[in-house]
Amino acid sequence: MDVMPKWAEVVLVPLISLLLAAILSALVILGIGEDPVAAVKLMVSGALGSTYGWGYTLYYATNFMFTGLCVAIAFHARLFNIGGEGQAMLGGLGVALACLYIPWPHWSLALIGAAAMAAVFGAAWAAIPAFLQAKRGSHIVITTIMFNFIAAAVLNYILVNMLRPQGSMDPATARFPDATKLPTLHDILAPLGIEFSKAAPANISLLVAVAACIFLWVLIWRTRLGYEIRAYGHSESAAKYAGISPVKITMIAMIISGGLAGMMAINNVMGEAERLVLNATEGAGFIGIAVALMGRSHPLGVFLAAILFGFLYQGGAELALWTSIPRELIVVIQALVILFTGALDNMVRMPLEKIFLALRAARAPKPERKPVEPAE
Amino acid sequence: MSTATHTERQETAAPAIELKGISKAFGPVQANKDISIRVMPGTIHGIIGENGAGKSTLMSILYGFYKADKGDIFIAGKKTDIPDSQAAIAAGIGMVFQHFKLVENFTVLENIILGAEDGRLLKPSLAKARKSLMKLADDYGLKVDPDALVQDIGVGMQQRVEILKALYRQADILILDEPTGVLTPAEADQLFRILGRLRSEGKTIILITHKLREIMETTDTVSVMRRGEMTATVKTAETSPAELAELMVGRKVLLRVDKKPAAPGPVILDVEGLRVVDDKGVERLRGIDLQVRAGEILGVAGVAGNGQSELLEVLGGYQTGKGSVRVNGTALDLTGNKSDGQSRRNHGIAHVPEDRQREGLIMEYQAWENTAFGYHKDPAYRSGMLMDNAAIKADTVEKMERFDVRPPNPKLAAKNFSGGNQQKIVLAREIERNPDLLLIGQPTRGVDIGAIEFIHEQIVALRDQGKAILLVSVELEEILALSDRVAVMFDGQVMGIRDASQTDEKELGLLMAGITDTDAPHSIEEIEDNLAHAGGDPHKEV
Amino acid sequence: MDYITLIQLFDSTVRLATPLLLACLAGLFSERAGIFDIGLDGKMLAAAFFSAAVASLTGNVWLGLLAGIAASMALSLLHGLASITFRGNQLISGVAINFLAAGLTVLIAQDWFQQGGRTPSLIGGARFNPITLPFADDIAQTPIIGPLYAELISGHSILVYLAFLAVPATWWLLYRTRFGLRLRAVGENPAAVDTAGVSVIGLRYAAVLICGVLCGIAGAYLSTALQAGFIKDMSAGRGYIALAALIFAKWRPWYALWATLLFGLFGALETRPDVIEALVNFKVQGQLLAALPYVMTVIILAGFVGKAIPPRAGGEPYVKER
Amino acid sequence: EPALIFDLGGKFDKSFNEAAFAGAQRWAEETGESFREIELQSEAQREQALRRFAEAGSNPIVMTGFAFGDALGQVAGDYPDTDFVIIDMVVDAPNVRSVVFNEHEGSYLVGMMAAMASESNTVGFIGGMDIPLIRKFACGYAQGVLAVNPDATVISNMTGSTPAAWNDPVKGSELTKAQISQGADVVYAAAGGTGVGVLQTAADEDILSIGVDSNQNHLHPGKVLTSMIKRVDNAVFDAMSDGPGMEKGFNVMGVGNEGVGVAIDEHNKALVTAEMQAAVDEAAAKIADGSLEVHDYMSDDSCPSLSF
Ligand SMILES: Nc1ncnc2c1ncn2[C@@H]1O[C@H](COP(=O)(O)OP(=O)(O)OP(=O)(O)O)[C@@H](O)[C@H]1O
Ligand SMILES: Nc1ncnc2c1ncn2[C@@H]1O[C@H](COP(=O)(O)OP(=O)(O)OP(=O)(O)O)[C@@H](O)[C@H]1O
Ligand SMILES: [Mg+2]
Ligand SMILES: [Mg+2]
Repeated sequence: MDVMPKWAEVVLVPLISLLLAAILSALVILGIGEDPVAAVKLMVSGALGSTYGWGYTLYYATNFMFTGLCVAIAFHARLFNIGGEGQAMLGGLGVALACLYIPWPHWSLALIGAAAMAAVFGAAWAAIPAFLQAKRGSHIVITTIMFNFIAAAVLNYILVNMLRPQGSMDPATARFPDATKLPTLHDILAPLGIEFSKAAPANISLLVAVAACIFLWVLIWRTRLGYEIRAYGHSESAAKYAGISPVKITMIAMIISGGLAGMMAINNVMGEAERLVLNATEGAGFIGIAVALMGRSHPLGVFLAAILFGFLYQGGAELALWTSIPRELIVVIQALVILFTGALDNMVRMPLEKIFLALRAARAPKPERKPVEPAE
Repeated sequence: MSTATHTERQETAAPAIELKGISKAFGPVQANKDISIRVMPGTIHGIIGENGAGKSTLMSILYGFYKADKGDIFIAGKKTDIPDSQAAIAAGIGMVFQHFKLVENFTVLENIILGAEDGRLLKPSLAKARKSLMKLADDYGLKVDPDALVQDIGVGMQQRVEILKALYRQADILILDEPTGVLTPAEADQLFRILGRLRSEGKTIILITHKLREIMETTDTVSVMRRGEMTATVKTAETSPAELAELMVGRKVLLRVDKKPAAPGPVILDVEGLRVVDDKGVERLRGIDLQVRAGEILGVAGVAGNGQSELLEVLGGYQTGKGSVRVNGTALDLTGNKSDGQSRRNHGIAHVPEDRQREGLIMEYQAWENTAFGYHKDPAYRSGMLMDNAAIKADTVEKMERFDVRPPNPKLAAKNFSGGNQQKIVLAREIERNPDLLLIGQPTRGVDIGAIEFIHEQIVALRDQGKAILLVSVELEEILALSDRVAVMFDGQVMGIRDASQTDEKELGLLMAGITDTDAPHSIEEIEDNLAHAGGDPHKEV
Repeated sequence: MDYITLIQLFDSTVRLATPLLLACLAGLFSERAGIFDIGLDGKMLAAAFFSAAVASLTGNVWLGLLAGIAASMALSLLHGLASITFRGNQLISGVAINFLAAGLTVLIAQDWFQQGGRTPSLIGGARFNPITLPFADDIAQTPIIGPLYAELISGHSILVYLAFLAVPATWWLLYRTRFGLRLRAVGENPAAVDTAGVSVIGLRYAAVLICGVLCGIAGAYLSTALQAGFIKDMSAGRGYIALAALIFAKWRPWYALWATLLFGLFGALETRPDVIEALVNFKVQGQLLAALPYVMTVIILAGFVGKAIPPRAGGEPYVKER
Repeated sequence: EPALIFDLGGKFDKSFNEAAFAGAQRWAEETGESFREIELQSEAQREQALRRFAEAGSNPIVMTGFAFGDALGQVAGDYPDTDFVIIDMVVDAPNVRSVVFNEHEGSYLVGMMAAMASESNTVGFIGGMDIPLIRKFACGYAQGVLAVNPDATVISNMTGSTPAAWNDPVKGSELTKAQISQGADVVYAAAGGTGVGVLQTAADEDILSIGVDSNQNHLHPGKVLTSMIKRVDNAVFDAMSDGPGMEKGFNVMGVGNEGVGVAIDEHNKALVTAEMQAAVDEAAAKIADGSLEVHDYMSDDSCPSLSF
């Protein structure tokens, strides 16, 4: 039985939480002697005020959608996959191999091929911890942390010793061939007569990410597999009763999870950098945890949280460009947003619930209503 | 506890407890509405009411677990503020909750002293508690092993620990919330002997139960609650079960199962030499042979932990076993990859598990999602690659109506239904599948009498349609009321199979203790000893 | 590998294990009380900064230590506020704390010292210096036990001894005192504690604050004992490794010691490719070497450590009324 | 108004970003003018920052780090009227000035000093991450050591393979101690913030250390043998001073034109013997006139004196 109407829960609570985060951020900005109003203006106009800003915001959001979905699907099976970072790194390797060694005739085929490779590599990297958890009882949180470090070492080795073009200073692969160049939002929207900034890196991967959100929503809420994954996540004992195999669900959920993390690489590696560089993931795997938690593991929530983080990244970049505010301030703002919307949400919800209860009582003067059917 | 204190109290004759105008709401749910009640010292006061009537809430308020929105509490005539359990304990109140509040991986002794330690160091506290425990054990016959881990002892023992906890804190007022829901008849009898003992010492006891027989046999007065309100308080001697049932449910209730003699058909389930070894390597089933025919109910009786759960699990497909199990003549896979719940369902087996909250339902799932649970691969629930949620919801609405699930809202999460209605959701799901064989464990545990009546009717109706039913229950009364034949399990084996009409509680009770020569006389000690040495893992059945 | 090398290796193990051990015990207190804490890293980082900053400003490392502990406890309180009082998601709160510490330390450092997010180098009394235990110099030449005592046991900063003493102290507190009994109970079944008349909230706050104290010491150890000042992100993910060690240790104090020593040993081995090469008889490639501690952890976890069962009420806020 | 873009390490990386910042500040102080700057947070911002500054009219735009090579290659053509200066990388475009440093030459010189200062004939090298640039440092260093003492041992370690490797002074300390226990008595750190730990521990343990990029001799006077200075500050200062319309092309900053070299000042004067000074001067002269060629790891991805 809900105390609050759904709109209050879905809109009001996050909004007030964001507001609180903003107020505290403003205080921090004041604290380091800058003007918070100007800073917010700059962030908003820089991130959302132009197609250019949107192009960057959406580019970052695309990364976070993939990693957020990665964490979310695992959460549904009650698995805490901290390994999105490593899985995304391996996904990058998959994309690089696909783009460098297969002569693609057209970007669309390249996208499909590279996405498949990325997913396979990411999934493989998640499958090992999944297997160890399912069969050996190794705690997935530790193994995925360890696999992040191992992935970094593997990638470092491969980039420095194998894929780096001879004589190149950069521990990165060669540039991918032109045939693998993905259309940017500018290219996609131009035929529709929409002017979109040419410079921004947001590309067709955004659509793939949105498709992944929808795919995941369908998977989780509309398919038997999703039903089984959620059931397992809620209650392992009940899942066993229903004939749902814990090993199977653990493996499948983690493989999908790793595959999604891996697919992030089509955005940052194939779409933006067009080559694989060291540390291409830049912590997006960890941001994915925050995104999934804030989005309550719901694909729509992940989508919105990813956009919010994309906004913070791009807004923060604009701040860094035009003011002398240090980049660490952005980290602090992110922390406050995560804290207020994700962990201190009850601080907002509890008083709101009281208000709504009081309103309800006022509206129904006779509280003689039959109690709603009780729980045990 | 000096005798002077309670004689004094009896002389003053103030109620041991008086509640005045207690109200409590959980969000929009009004769990208690303006409740007043008096309980006299040295009496046992029963409280009955349907699931969700607010009994546990009221007692939790008295114990300081919840805070009342309104109302006053008087202890021994004095207005007492009980903001938390500490205050309740200080006021001499002890409570045994419906769901035990024990730390499973602590020892009995540690659980007893938790919160009632003397001083900052454990050692002296433990030594002192050990001594008092011995004394309490002697005084009341409450024997427990102080060094056993709570997770390793049976529910009966766990309950003893809870009672000892209260006595150790020198409680004068003891609240027991559905104490017998998980006890065997023998254990229940013992509990009531102890309660009688405590009453004779002047302690006041409040007993919540769904079992009218217990009310009639043990209480002095009884109060009835309905939908958050106290509807009546009567002297037990001046009432009858039928009257109480009516007060509770608001209509006449049939207290006996009304069934025709069975007309057994061919053998549906044929179990031969079934063995199960658990994860720890303990043999839980040691060669079970039994048969269930179409159109009959085979009741499986036994003290919790003697293999009944494993029997259901292996038949239900989520425990591996050795031996032979045939359903309609086809052998079931007991170990391989066809040994799972899905395959069992394909064989026409339906299963109402013993623990609806841990197994039968996903508590966070809505009713309609739970209706598909285990049958989510049914083609009827499918449209293309997706699940046909509309079809499932429609089906749920129908089932909810047929089984009188309240409220009939398919979008309400399972956890928001009362226990009885949760059980109805499971039953509806399994029975409506029209199975050849229905496995059913503890069908009425924690369910109020209105719902029990309904559930029993459904089970008998299914039998009358010619289905085979394997019923596992720790309630001998239920076993005897429903079954056509009764198999008694002890220590992983079937001690004997009796015709329900030819046996009684006494004979079954002895079989349950592993004693087959049921005609010879046996001492309580012998029975207890036997039970104690059975290789059961009673905890599993909690 | 000769004896002296072994001693050196273990010496390095002890140094590397110390911050992990402190953080691991910190996590142990918190998680044993039912509050998951992935914010160990952030607390360590904040403590590393504030201890170095205050030590540098006052010249007194003890004041620095106190400041570090205070900073870490402040973050603990924040975690408590979110996850105990407001029953928020403990994982999110931990993530937020890590971000907050990473950002704020540099911001404040820059504001106070203008040295690019660093504190000035600590000298003299602003640093914890190694302690030479009695007779260490006298018996250093004695074979076997001489080097053992003089090199391995003697010559660490006081915080190292404190960390190692914290193990039996934690064990004693947890298993031999009333507080410990209640703390363990509240992580397993808070309702049992509540109905026994003990405040769940009070216990959990106490646990979280102890966690803060220990993380504070861990952070101070990094910046004022191992190093002579703070630089940004200097915790370098050690909080996460401590968390892994905690699970590895199955939430038990003595196991925590062995687990962190093992991680320390892996770390020490990584700095000694020569030793590894002598053992395996071929040259170990650099990145493989870097991955070694993690690979070893996975192997040990999969091969030798059974299922780790966390405190049953862990991660869930205690809610009486829905 | 010129602009300066720092690499991901951030402007206070105790390394070349910091040196670049120092150069820009010196320019600002001397001219009284100001410059724009940004510390990147992500790879995607490279191109973004370049374009934004170019569009905002910043000129010249200076960037530090080889990682900008790719982005600048994309961007330079779009802003023909803007001058770009890239440090540590060569980008072939008409409006780009590429400044590269012969770190191997400077490292060679400090390697010579290390070998001469060492009494144990064992010296160490501690790098941040195992990337080609760091191998270039290590390789030059090892050549210098072996040139003075062919029997010397060079121990080389890398800190790690995640970005944390550049900011882990604790690990730096531990590596230093490990090298000391293997006999090293001079260590050379090319590891950003990790190097802080290396120099600190060397000072604590009473051995010598060698700083990198900027002059770090003052950090532990009398304990830092020298620093391999890489005059990124000069490169930035020059670029800003030259301003728009500067000379483009390929600038190699080596020992010959004082782009790299050893730092000798009051803090380490006592450590540098006349013999050392003479040897270094001689080698520097030979490198400058081409008679001594220090092998550059980048030329063939291999090192004759050290294996990785
Ligand atoms: N943010 C969220 N986090 C977790 N679960 C959610 C969230 N939003 C919705 N759900 C759950 O998702 C399931 C289905 O979601 P959906 O969006 O389909 O809602 P619905 O109103 O039930 O739609 P329909 O009636 O068409 O099935 C429900 O169990 C709902 O409780
Ligand atoms: N902690 C709680 N939060 C919210 N609602 C609650 C809580 N506890 C009980 N309720 C609601 O209060 C009402 C009364 O519940 P209570 O547990 O007191 O009933 P009961 O009479 O003990 O039922 P049963 O016979 O099933 O034990 C029910 O509607 C229940 O759903
Ligand atoms: Mg109940
Ligand atoms: Mg109840």
